[in-house]
Amino acid sequence: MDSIHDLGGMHGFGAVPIENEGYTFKDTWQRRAFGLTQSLAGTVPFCADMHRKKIEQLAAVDYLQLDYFEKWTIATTELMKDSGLVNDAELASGKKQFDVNQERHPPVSSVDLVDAMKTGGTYTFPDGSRHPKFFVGDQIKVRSNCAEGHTRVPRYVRSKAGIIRNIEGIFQFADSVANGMGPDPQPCYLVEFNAAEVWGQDAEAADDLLYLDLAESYLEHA
Amino acid sequence: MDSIHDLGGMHGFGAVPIENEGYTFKDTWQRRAFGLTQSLAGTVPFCADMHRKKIEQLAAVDYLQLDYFEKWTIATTELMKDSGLVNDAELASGKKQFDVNQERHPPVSSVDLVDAMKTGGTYTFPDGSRHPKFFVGDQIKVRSNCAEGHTRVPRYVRSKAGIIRNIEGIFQFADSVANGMGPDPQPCYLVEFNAAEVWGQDAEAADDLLYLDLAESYLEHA
Amino acid sequence: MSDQDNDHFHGHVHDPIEEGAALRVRALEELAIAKGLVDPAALESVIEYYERETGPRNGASVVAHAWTDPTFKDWLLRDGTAAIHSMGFKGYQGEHMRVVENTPDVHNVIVCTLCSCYPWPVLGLPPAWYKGPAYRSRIVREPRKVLTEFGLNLSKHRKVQVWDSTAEIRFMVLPQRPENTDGLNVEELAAIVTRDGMIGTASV
Amino acid sequence: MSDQDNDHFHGHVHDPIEEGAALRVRALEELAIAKGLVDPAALESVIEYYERETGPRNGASVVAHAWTDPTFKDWLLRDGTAAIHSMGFKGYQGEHMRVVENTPDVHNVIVCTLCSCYPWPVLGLPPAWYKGPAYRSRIVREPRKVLTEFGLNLSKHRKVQVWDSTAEIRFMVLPQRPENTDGLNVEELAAIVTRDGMIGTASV
Repeated sequence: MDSIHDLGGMHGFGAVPIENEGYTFKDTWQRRAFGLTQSLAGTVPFCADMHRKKIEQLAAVDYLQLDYFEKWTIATTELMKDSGLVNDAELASGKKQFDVNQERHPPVSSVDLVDAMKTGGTYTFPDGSRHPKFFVGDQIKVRSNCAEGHTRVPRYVRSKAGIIRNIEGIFQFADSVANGMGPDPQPCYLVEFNAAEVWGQDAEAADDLLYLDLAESYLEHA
Repeated sequence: MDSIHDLGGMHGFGAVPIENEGYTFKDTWQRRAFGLTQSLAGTVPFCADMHRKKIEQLAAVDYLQLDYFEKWTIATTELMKDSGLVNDAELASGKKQFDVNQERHPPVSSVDLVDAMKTGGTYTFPDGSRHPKFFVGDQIKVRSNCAEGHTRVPRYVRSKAGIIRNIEGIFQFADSVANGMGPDPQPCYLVEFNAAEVWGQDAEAADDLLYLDLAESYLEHA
Repeated sequence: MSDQDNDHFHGHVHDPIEEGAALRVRALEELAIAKGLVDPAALESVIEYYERETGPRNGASVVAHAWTDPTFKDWLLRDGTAAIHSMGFKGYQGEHMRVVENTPDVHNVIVCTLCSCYPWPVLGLPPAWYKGPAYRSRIVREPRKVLTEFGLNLSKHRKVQVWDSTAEIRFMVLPQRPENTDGLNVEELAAIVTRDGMIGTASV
Repeated sequence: MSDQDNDHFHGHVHDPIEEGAALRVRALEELAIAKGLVDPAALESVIEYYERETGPRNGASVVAHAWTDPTFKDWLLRDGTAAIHSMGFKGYQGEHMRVVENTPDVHNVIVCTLCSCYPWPVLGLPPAWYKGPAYRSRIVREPRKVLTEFGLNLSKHRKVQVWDSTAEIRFMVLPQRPENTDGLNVEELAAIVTRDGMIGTASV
């Protein structure tokens, strides 16, 4: 989705607010918003790419103005609405209007939740489950298309030439999992781009390098 | 400048508000804002590309939220401030604090202003004053760089291949005039792009075409 | 005239955002006049000029002329600037014109993705939607879908050509002359041509 | 615990925008608890886990280990995932790690232009600027200028490598060990490593 979240290379956002924004949580509600999303992920359930997709679908002015953790909370809320777990009237009033099936949406205990965080997600499939189309050293070009849904190929490398530097393994495909269409496992490649290829004659230093991990579906032979 | 004004191809802005936004001026202040900018252009003076540049420099949230004619007025105000004709204190209070040199910034009469509108601007230079680097039928590629200032090459054709369909003439170069650096006259070309080249496999119809007029500085041989 | 305008000014302000914008415009206008930078009469004249002497009726008369005069049509498509100027429609944002013809095989539509360039002498000032992010972002990427929303369902056999006004040349669409208009004269033909037909978001 | 949190909640709200966000979060939390979807104790536990058991001190100990143990350093650069997991730092957003080494010839810096991916087990949760539009837009296009604003003036002979976290692999920078640190032990070395050093916006 070519929306405002794809910020790489854009002009006009000013200086990095280093001094005053070293914090992670500025206020208690941000802290709780973080915990709430983590607590609900297994229960609803949703994965990170589904959550990112909801954030990307915010109107550009909201994306740029809302607090990071408010955006997280909106995304979580939208996913809960999609699963039929809350409705707009409840959200407006703050009062529960209907019960949900806890067997289908079981709450996660403290122990299980912290264990899940310590374990992490599973994104990979056995090597060899998909034969890579590209090899280390191959020249590739990033495809010019952009899915209207969630995707993980930034606009600034689209149509650009790069070199495969590593086959990272066989991973789930973000575009597919974000749409609830299953993992569509495929090789993910570490791709190296020259600054001059990406930014042209305006590159700060022509030989500087950019590295991105890109799914096979995003790439074609140069 | 890769900022939010360069909207071509972006996702997420919803349906075109056809029904309710057929108007040009919804309110009197918009009408007067339009007239004010036209009345001041010769006096300050400024040209269209300088005015566009000021609009492009608005913060993205302002660009997306402010009324079109409010943005025009902000741009005109900024150009007047740059020329020393108004200051922030005057703008805040609405009260004049200093006089300006009317010989250097003469107001334009009704007759002269309407005549100027009927005559239009002069953007061209004699054919032959610059030898075109490309010819009709040439395959070109749009350069990948993007000036941090005003420029008139949209992001969606950058790094894309196209075909020269016409030499439009020798025109002033927007990037240069917007910076007050003079016309830098150069050929402008009508360039044809295939939808499949620009949007890849997601193009609505691969053979649909896009036409843009692009200055020679934006192009290189394919 | 200034008093009357001030009355207008006060009569139409509704919400706080618009009020802020209106105040901003008014403050600049008053300062510009106080400093002698703007002649209030000139300000009114230029607005009236655009409201009275430009607008889609100009473009419609160009289209009707082309529909009824093959020699003019040929000239219009070959040298839009000269042909349009010959009818008296010239000036700012119309100095360089290219007219693109809709045919059974090709549909054209115009946009300015970077701002809101538009051929003022023949079409007047652009409608709000033409200047907004939805039209500007989408018409280059999914023109068929956008045109459907405008009520224009194009056959997949018809090629769509999108003209993005990135330099000093302004575009205008020459719509197809509808069937069953043989009996109409130039004025009657001009009356059926719409602004959107010349933008390319309507068939005529 | 819930009462105490409610006190916190009321104690820190300042402006209307934040108040709106805080109310939104609170409404969702109360609904989720009322519906039995969230165990309030679990919510608190997961926050505490991140605050207490993750954070840049973990990454700093990895760096200090690499500075003092060439075999570990070699392993860390070859298989960051296994080497980091061997020190007990694993879990969500740290399942797949790549550690990139700063040298006299190369400076590395990490970003996530599309959202805010960050190696939580070794660095904790990211600072606000890492998630904001200025850093994300600029570090890929003008890394040297951005790094200068962070106080890091790189020689033009040093290559800058920017790592954009677009998939499931998370990056971490191994800073150069400063001069004159021969006398320091692993704990003392870990103490001089900063979060920004491991992002690449500081030298150490």
